[in-house]
Amino acid sequence: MSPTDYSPRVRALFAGPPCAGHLPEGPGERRRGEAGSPEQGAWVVFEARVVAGRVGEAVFRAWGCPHVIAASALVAEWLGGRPIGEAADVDVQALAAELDLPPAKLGRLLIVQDAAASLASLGVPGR
Amino acid sequence: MSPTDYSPRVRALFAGPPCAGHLPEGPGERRRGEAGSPEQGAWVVFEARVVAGRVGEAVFRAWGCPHVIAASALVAEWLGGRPIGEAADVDVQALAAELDLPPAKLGRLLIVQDAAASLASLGVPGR
Amino acid sequence: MSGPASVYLDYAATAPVDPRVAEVMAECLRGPAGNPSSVHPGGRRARARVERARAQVAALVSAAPAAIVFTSGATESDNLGVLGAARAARDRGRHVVTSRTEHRAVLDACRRLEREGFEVTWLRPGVDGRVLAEQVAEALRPDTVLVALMHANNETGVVNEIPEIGRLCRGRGVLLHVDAAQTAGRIPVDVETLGADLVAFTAHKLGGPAGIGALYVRREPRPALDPLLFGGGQEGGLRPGTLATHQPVGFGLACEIAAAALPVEEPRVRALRERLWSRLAVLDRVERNGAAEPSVPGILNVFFAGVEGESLLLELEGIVEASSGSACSSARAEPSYVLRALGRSDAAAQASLRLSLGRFTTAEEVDRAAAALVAAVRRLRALAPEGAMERVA
Amino acid sequence: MSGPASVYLDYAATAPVDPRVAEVMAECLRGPAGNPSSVHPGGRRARARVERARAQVAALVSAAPAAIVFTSGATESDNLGVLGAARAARDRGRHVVTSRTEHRAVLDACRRLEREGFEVTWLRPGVDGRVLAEQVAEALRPDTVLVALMHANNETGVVNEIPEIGRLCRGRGVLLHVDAAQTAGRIPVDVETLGADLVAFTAHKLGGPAGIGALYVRREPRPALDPLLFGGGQEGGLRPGTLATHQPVGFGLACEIAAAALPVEEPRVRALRERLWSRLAVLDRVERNGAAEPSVPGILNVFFAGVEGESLLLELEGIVEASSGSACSSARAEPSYVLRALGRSDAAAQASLRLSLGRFTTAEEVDRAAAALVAAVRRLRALAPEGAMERVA
Ligand SMILES: Cc1ncc(COP(=O)(O)O)c(C=O)c1O
Ligand SMILES: Cc1ncc(COP(=O)(O)O)c(C=O)c1O
Repeated sequence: MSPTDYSPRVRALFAGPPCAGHLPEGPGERRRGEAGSPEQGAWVVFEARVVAGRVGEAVFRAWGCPHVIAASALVAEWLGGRPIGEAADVDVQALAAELDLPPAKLGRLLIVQDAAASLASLGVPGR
Repeated sequence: MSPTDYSPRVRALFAGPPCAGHLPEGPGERRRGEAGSPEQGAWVVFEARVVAGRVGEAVFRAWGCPHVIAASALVAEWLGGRPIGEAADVDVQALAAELDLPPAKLGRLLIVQDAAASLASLGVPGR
Repeated sequence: MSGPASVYLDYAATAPVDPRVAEVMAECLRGPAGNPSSVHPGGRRARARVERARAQVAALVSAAPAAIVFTSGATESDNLGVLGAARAARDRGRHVVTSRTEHRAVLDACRRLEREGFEVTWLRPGVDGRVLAEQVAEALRPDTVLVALMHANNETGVVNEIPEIGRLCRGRGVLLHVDAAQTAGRIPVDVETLGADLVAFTAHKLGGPAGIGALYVRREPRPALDPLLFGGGQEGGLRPGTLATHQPVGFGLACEIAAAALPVEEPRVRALRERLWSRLAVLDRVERNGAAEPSVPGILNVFFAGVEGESLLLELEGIVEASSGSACSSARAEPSYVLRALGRSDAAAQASLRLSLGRFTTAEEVDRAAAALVAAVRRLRALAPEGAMERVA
Repeated sequence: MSGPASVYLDYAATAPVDPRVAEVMAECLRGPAGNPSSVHPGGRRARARVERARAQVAALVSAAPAAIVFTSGATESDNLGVLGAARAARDRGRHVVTSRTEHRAVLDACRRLEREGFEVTWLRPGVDGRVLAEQVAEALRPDTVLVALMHANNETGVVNEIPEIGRLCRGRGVLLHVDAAQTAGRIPVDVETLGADLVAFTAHKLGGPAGIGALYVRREPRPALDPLLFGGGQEGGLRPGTLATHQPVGFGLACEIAAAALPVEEPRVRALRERLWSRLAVLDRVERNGAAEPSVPGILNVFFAGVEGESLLLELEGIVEASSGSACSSARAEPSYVLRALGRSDAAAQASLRLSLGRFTTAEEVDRAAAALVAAVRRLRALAPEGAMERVA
């Protein structure tokens, strides 16, 4: 395991990630986006409640390194209030910069991006 | 140079060797015995004054390691009062034992023995 | 940082230096200069201390002091044993037997031998992590010159059947190199009982300093070794270089202390390890990697289904210091090849922790570490997508 | 023992550890365990200290920290440089140039290369002990892959024309390995000025601990090196094994202290050496072995006609600690091959002493040592057969 030094931002998000867990019951359409797998080093699920084309609330569940968890939390938070279509527009570069991401981990961020994008385009109704 | 540990006997003889130096003037026949060379690792000269077939006084001069100096001193001392013929009878084994001689140095003791023996047989008048 | 100090559970990577060892080394360093090869009194004093240390090191493994060659650590000892013995024997045969779960020092030395024209048989242990004598028996060939196997594995702590393998090798005239880095000072190690010709170990796993190790080289019959380094002729020509007095002196004292403490420490540490395991076993889907016994007392390797290794380590930061995979190879991000050889998937290998206990580990620390581990695993599992416990397995 | 302490004049063999270095090392050893390769905080702390030390070591020779590989000492650095570079280049050519007056680590590594099919040209310095650039120029061939020469000789202190030789090598695309064990910390050493691709040095000659050294490996162009040891991938794959934190930390601080002290120490030690020489020159038939300049400040090698080396050393026991020949080879009874190469007879080489001064040497000590030496030589000459002064010459 590479001796990574995590940025304070990553540490804070990892220690207390916003929007973690399951979507509570509520009105609107439930959507679910998923990407990755343990074999790929990151596996991310987003769930969102969409009301009038906008994300009312989004949550994530992730298996992966601290950067994956931090990024998933940031994306879930960012989704809140946005038009659902914008879930496809996660800015990986900005995310990487915000998290001070080691370049070797960029692939994992793409998985987070994919999971969010699938919420927009291929989003299947949540359970 | 081999890190030799010298016995107390060798140390004492080396620090204050009896019979070192030149034969003072005096009565009787002066004899000189010599053996070895710097190339051989030991070079020893004995001088003795012989009165009535016996060694009146003997001295040594030696170039060599502490064992050579110690052995030469012992032999010069031992010679005093003996029939000159016995100068050929230096007991190398006894000497080696007395000095706790490392086996590798036995050859040097033979040079000391040779120098004494030449005093007996081939002894040339001292200067 | 507030709160209690973190619990050090990485004794298999490196053990804290015993305070008495640190003290004697400091005294050595403060003392007058002395090159053990010099003739003057400073040199002689240094040499006497080094020789005393050699006797202490030898005693730990029941060897003659003259059979101990000081090296810079087990990595060098393994290289000298494996490369040295095989290269010296290359005219007799070019086949070497080892296992896939050796430390990299042996593994990479054997790979090097392959590039030099040797053929290497790579034994694979069972899921219990043991390499058995019968596997070695099957692998031996008329041109086998060397068997290189570890006494205990540094990741799982599992002990191999070395005495049986030793008898087998001796019967066939094959040299046996044993990496005892994880066993020396932790369980009884006797070079005769092992039947080994070459035994590698290191100070920093048993309370001594890093940077000094030893290779036991049997005296009769004495295996021919092609040295790795050439120079001043020190260590019987096998290992030149000015010997650092403080390093062997620290190693020697550490060996003496470890030998004296062993009868008490071995059961104590073993009991603490089982206490740790029983407290972790309250979790669903945790498994030991490798057999529980026979093993060195202080290593517990646990697989936590459903978690990710790097996150687990960060979760434990400041609370528990442990290794994911072996510390020696943790500069790489690859999953442990040892756990892979035992049949674990990449993700499962990464979701495993080596928790290693030792001399200064207490029951209170074990309980604190266990509580932190249980909480960490529960939190990460809760964060993970449903099904993670089944998919990371 | 009564009387004042003996005068230590064996700095070229090993220098006393600076008390500040001993202190920081002791503190390291007392601190919490930490394997610099581990991820947890103990490991990270250890790594940070090691990297700071690397920068300190690099600064002493004006190198980039990334160009420094830690080894177990100059013996290993020399072996890694010489064997490593030549073996890696064996498909380009198999000719190596070195001198007869190298340290055994280089000498024996080159002999090993001969056994591996290399051809070695052994340059012989003049009576002044210097290897000149023109000798190297003559020796270079189209198949030359490596020149290995020392910066200063460990017995005579004489400095070779390395910068010129470096330019020559670079012009021909030949690698240059420089053994700077005797110069690092004693005279300015700048890897760029030397024009070297590989530079070996060691902590224990400059106030650090024994058992740790460094090999500078140029970054651009980076010479290919075939490693001697295989394992955990530490030190950029060139030198595996758990790095001992206390050792590089001590080395680093020693380098920093030596670099800061150099402008004052170099002229001070040089003046003390000349004071020693002037006090010995009252004797008949004493000669310096090798040129007085250019030289490292602290080495004076003196031939005393008419005396025998072992007796001279015993005579000085407890009064002066010095070496007859180099300490590194003093485990052998052979006369110094360096002095032999400079044209001295066996006996004359043995009747020579290397008196080496350093950091803690004082004028009072120099005077005391000189008085003892003069008395010892006079007594042994008086004990010797007449003509000894002429025959041992
Ligand atoms: C089994 C085993 N062999 C060899 C080594 C290497 O030892 P060292 O760090 O002393 O080079 C280690 C630990 O690092 C080990 O656990
Ligand atoms: C010129 C030279 N090279 C190499 C060495 C070997 O250094 P180490 O003792 O660190 O192996 C020494 C001293 O011993 C030396 O003087």
